[in-house]
Amino acid sequence: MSFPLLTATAALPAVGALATAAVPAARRTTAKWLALTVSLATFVLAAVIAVRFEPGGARYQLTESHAWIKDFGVRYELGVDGIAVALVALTALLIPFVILAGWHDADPMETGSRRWRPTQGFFALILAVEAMVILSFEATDVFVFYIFFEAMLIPMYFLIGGFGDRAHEHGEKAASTQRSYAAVKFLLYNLAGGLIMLAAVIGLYVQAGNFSLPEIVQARASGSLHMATSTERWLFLGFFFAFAVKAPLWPLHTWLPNAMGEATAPVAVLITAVVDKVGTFAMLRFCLQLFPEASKWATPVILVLALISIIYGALLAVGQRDIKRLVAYASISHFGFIILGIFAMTSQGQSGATLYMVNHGISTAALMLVAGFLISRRGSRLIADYGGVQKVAPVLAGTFLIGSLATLSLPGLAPFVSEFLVLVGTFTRHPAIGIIATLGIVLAALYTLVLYQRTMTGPVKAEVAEMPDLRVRELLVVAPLIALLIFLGVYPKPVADIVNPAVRQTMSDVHQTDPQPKVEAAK
Amino acid sequence: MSTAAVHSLWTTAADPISKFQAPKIEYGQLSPTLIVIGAALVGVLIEAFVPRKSRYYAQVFISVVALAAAFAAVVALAAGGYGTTKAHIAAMGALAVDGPSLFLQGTILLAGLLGVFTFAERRLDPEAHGNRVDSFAAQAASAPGSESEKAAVKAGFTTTEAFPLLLFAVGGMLVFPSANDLLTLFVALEVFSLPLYLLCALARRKRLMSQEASVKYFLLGAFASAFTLFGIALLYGYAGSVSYATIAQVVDGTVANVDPALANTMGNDALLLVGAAMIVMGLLFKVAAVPFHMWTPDVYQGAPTPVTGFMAAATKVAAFGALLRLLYVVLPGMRWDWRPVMWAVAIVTMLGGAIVAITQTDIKRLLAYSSIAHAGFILAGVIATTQNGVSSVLFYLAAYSFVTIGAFAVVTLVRDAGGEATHLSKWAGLGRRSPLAAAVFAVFLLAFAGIPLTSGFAGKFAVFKAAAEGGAIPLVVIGVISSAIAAFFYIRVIVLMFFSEPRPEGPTVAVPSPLTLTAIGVGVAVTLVLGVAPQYFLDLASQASVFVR
Amino acid sequence: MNPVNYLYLAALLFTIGATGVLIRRNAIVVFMCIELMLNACNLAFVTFSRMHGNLDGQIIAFFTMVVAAAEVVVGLAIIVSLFRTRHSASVDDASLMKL
Amino acid sequence: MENLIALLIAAPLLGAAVLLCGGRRLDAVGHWLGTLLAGLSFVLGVVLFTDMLGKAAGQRAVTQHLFSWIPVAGFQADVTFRLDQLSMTFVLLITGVGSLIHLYSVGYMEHDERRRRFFGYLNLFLAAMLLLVLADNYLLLYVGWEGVGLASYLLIGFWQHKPSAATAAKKAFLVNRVGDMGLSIAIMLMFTTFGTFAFVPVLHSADSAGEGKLTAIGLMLLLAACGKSAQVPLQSWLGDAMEGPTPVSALIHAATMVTAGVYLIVRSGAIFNAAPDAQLVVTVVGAVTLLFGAIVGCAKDDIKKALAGSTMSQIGYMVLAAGLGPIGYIFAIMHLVTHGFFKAGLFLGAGSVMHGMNDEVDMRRYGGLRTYMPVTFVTFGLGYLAIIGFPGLSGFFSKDKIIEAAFAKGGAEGWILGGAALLGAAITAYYMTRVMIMTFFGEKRWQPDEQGNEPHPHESPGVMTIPMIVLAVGSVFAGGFFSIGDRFVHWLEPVTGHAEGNSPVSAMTVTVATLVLLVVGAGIAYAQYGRRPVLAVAPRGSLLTRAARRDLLQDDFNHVVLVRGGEHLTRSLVYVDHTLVDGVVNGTAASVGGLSGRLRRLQNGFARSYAVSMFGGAAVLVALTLLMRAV
Repeated sequence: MSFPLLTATAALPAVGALATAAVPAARRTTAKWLALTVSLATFVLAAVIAVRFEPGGARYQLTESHAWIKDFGVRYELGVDGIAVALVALTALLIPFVILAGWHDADPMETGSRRWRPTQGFFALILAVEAMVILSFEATDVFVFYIFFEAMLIPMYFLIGGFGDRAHEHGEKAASTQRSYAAVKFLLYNLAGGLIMLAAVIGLYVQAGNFSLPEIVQARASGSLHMATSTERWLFLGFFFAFAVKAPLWPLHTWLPNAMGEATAPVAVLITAVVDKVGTFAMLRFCLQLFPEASKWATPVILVLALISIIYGALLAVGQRDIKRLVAYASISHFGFIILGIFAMTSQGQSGATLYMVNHGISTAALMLVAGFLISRRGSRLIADYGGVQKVAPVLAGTFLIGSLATLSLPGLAPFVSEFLVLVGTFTRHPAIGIIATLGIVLAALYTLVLYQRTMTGPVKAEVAEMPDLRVRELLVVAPLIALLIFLGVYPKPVADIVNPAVRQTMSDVHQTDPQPKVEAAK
Repeated sequence: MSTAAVHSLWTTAADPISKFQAPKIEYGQLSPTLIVIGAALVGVLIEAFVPRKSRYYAQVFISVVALAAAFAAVVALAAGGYGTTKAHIAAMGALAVDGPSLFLQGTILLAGLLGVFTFAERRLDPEAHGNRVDSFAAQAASAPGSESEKAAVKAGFTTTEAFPLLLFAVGGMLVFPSANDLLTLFVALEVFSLPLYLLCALARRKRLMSQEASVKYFLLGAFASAFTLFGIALLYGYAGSVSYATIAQVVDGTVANVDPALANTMGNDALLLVGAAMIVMGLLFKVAAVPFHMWTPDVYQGAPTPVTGFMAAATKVAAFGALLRLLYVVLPGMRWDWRPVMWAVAIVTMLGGAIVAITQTDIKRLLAYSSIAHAGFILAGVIATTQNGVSSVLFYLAAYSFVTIGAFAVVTLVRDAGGEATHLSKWAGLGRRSPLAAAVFAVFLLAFAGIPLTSGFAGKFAVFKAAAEGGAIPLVVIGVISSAIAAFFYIRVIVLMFFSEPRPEGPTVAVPSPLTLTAIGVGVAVTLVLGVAPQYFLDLASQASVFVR
Repeated sequence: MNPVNYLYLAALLFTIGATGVLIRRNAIVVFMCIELMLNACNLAFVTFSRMHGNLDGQIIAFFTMVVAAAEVVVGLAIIVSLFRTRHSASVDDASLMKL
Repeated sequence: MENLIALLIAAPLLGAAVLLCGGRRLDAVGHWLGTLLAGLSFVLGVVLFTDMLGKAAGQRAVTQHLFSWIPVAGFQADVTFRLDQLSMTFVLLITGVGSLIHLYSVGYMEHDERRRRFFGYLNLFLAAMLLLVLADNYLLLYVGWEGVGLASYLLIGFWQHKPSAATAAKKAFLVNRVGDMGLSIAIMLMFTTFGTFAFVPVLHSADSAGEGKLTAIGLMLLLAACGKSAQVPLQSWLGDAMEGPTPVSALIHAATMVTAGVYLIVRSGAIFNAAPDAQLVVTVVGAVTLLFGAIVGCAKDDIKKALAGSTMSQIGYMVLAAGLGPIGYIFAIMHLVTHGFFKAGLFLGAGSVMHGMNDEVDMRRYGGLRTYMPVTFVTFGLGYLAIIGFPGLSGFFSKDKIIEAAFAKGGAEGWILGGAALLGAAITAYYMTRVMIMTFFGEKRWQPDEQGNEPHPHESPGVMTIPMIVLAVGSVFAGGFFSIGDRFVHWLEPVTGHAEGNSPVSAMTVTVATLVLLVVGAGIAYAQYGRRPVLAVAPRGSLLTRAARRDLLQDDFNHVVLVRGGEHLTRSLVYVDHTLVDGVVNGTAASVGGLSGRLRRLQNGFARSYAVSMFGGAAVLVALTLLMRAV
């Protein structure tokens, strides 16, 4: 029984959350530093996982398994494959930046009772989310995954509904109503998805008698567990629905713009860069592995939906007047790419999709956090309220530009690698879809550059004339992310090497092989 | 005619009276019930002889001791194997001592104990004329606002009868799920109903509503029990006996000696079906299943909140226990007749409760409708007709009762000038005013909503799983849909508490005595423990899931 | 005479009682209707007891009477206190709580 | 030796990094640092060039493998550089002209407080452009391809406070993105066809793939080329791109970046050779563009826009040549190089003029400048003679060859293309003469501007004139140097291959015809602008003129169809998302709520109605139970 590394990685932030929440009301700064330290320590653990993980080795490594709820056939089973490692690392990496970026977002505005501790709550909730997300990445037991997949909604819900932008163009009253609407919408969408999934989870239990992913996959492969085609399809739909809400996939996406628009930028990053990844990750891990046949059956529809998400999200991003909502729709478009890559059923597509999850996390974090700094300065989310910022705050504008360029996946920056892999992977199997999806890169250029032009260039607006440039703390948030974007754009090999074996496994689970080139090229 | 003949016109020779043999009663195995009833009687005596000042303490003491002792007895019996191996039918076939009855009795006793704590709370209401007062009327007999009431308040009267009444109710509830013949069932039903009717009428504030609740509950309850009784009559007519075992045999057609009369009635299925339906209806009334639920919101709202909490928890447990035994022991033979009906009831109950709850504006009514919806979920487990079904229902009941008592206990804390502030609008911003109370209540709401890591989720999962294994997949789907609907209004309350601005004249959260704190604390603890590590209790439930017959 | 007729009578009485509950306003009358239903049950018990030739039904009838008596005690207490508050025994007046 | 290749790129990349991240403390020396690194890269280029000359023609191509870039199952993209004669030609052109323009910018941007950043961008551009021409696979080329796009975006929009500049920059990037789409699709097609997208394997096994596939690939590559090289239909951005500082126009939008399309086509020659249909389309695009650009050039009064039109047209020539296949490739590149010299020279001249005229760009406000800025006049004049193809100057050689090759394509196509090329030559002579006369001859027409300060035309400082002189030299002699003994042909033949076309008309006839048309064009221009005074305000002009002033309405078309249409589309989609997609969900919620409200009314507070429901319920229960038994 070696040291339970995976559990520790999740337990640390969980404990940290409790500790942070327990910090007395007056000691706000202590809570912040505590949370930051914990998140950094968690990152160290995640790094250890990444190091200890052997790409060539067993499919699930660092596994832990303990009896939990015998009657439900549930075991506390953890284990990571390459994909999980990448995403755990991403999560642990982003949280410190989220905390640092949200340093002042939760300083109490109104005086509640002396026991009212918004700041402590804010950071505790962030850590709680981290713990649950990490566990859902690590769980190899469907039930364990489901529990944390659902439970993470609650802290997220409080983060969205409880903490908004400092100043709001419609005033605080309207802001709080919009916030709680967004929060409720987020929760109900995802809860509905989760409950539908619950039915499927129960159905799976009735079929398989236990929840252990490896066992079920093995049993299905060996034929000892047979499912009727219709059953498998229903179960698949039950699972996929929940993940499609989370991801989000058109037409289940409408909660995302509200949530990201109303939440503070760090929380928005938490939603789109971390929490939503669980959805796409789960498609890759659970939908494909548990229900290979049904996945193939559903592929055409899903590909079309993903395609719609790509184009639709991009077009709506063009039409937005609110910076954060714009980023939200951009994310919808990107999630379309990820899902496209997953269900293209080619190793390029799936490796690309996994890389895409990581890169999209980083790039969106960069763009959204800078946007948050911008908004916190001017107190408005409306694009029209800005102009000429580049002249007064060149560094801010520069980082914002790099974030935008990453969003339009400029070659040399990380997202390009993943996006191109996804496109190639799709193209090799479905040329038409691949070509239409390529339109997305033009639209991406359109909405990002329009955003940059309207906010940063042109004559300086009076309201932004006094705007200060990035502070040290903010630079500390943005600079590493940008460095990472460039590094992973130039040298993605480390991540790719971790991911590839897992993808190969998944491909074999769904009995798929890459289409081979027509001509054997002269080497 | 001869004199003898004439004599014989108005007299006849009686048979010599045969020897009357005394019934054999296993006092040890009935000890929980006996203890509670005995304590109740003592309580009555206390009302008669103990001076007014010290009654309260005496009553609380007696009740707590009795309930604790009874619980200890239950544990002892269970440990003694009466739940599993030595399970048998006691008291000449009147009462079953087996797993389900012991499990449910234990649950009821704990619920009763927490109920006593909330009953005994005297820190919430401001002192009247220097006397600490609980949530019961000073003098139930005196009309609201009348001189006599004022006098009673001034004199510092309190209705300490509440405690014996609670004990009587608990006593009835203990018998109810273990009743093994229809007569005992009926008597137990009345024994625990009548005290509840009274308790509902005892509120200190808003007495009009309290009395109205009481009268509604009483009339409808009596109406329902009349139906039950008629059902019993028909079933008796069908089987010629009220003992579960015999009826079951007759239903299965495995009865040993069939005399012509029995053969005649056995042929008549209408008796069986109509009778069974009417009895079941009486029980569905108690568990507040649609369409027999309409008393629930009014009574829950009007009754004193501690009573509501106790009632909501314990009554459901007892009634579902009785329902399980009836369906699993008496009527398994006609499973194919009642399952579809129960399907229909479960569906309308789940959906009806969830949907109507959406537009509620009073927290107590909201919880009432939520309890209706939960009755629907539990019914889904009842329908499974498997051992898993039984154990899941037992588990769900245990989990649910603690959440309920805890939730209502929190409701008693939120007060303004007019007593408890139950209107939802007054709860706005509670999370800002007193985060702790709001957080605790949020935990209970999340448990009601069945969010993972709370007991509510474990219970819901167990029940749905059992139903699915029983082949009731559609029921499960409808169940998850209605729990999605239900989630909406639980979330609404949370939004209200945390995300909306507090009102200036909003209510405050009173600081309760350790009694209520215990009730709430136990509630939270059980909610989380059963949510995170339910295995032990699931084992308990599954061990206790075999009926003796 | 065929005992089944007594059953019909019992059913009839029960129905009359139930109808009374549904249509009468005065709480006392409603309550009496319920008592009527209980007694209908008693009649049924006794009849069945006669048909099956065992005494259970007649015993149960006694139990029912006791229970009914207890119900009267509780019921009247409640109804009277309601009457003293509202100076009316109409069930429909007691409708503060609704929706 | 080949390990130096990476340094070619590294030098300017380092410069860009240092200058952009360095902050204000570098303002003092930034421009010199940038120039230095550009020069260093040029020196390296020369070193490698000499080394290459040392080798036999066959062994000249060298590669340098840096590291594996994207390793995914079946998909191998490496960072590998390939330096052969073709890329070497570009390296020298890019670094050479680039260094000169760096030098020029030192003077030109002297008064701009953001000069450091300007040089950072210039270095970034050099790095990206070198990556483009040095990559040994299409994906890496794609990186450079978009990299230069980014640099051009940054530089066009360098004066961001001007909305026009910001818009132009965005437009340039977007139109290029459309082209890039073509390139990425081409790469995907290659991957599915050959399983790789590295030059050597793809090009060597090209003809073993089906012609259909190759045509598709070719057309996609052409689309990319159109975007980058401002060919019809994606030409609209080049005119607006003149918003950028003049050195940028000279380097990026005249000498180097816009010619990347030609490079791409020539580099992919093997594919086009096997796909004649694609080739035909290429030639047509080239021909159309050379006329289109020329016509636009005639109508513009803005000197830079006139030159931009001319650039478009000249690149049209190159594309036309490249479309002709082996007979044209080398001349395309040759014209590219010579054009690099004289067009850069012309732009720098124009910049020098603007520099002296308070950034006035309207030629109608010039006139008689030859006396005020002699050096500029001479260098510009030489560039002028070169571009119109005055015998002996470089333009003469390169353009002539292209026209011959066009005829050599043979058949009707040959005649049409050749005719177009000839006509183009005439128009070129016309509009360039027009520019020349309006700027340097006639009487001065400038007036004080709004602020009322009279421009005082003066010669530019040395840092600006020296590059102009060097380029002028190049534009005079390069052509001859290349052509004597077909040096250039032999130089490139190993890479591109070469074929002598048999033209229906003799080379002599072509040359004569060209010269005649040249004189005609120049004569007309002289008649119009030299004989009678030039109006200070543009006359309304003929319909064609007015259309040409508006880029032949092509922009308006874009605006109406794409921009307006797009706006309507997005606006309606936003509406749909809000009302339909969201509406369905909210509608469901609302309907459940309504149902709840209605059901709630059943709870009317009357105990008797409750009893009714119970009674009914009981009845239903009984009925159902009986029913169940019945069925």
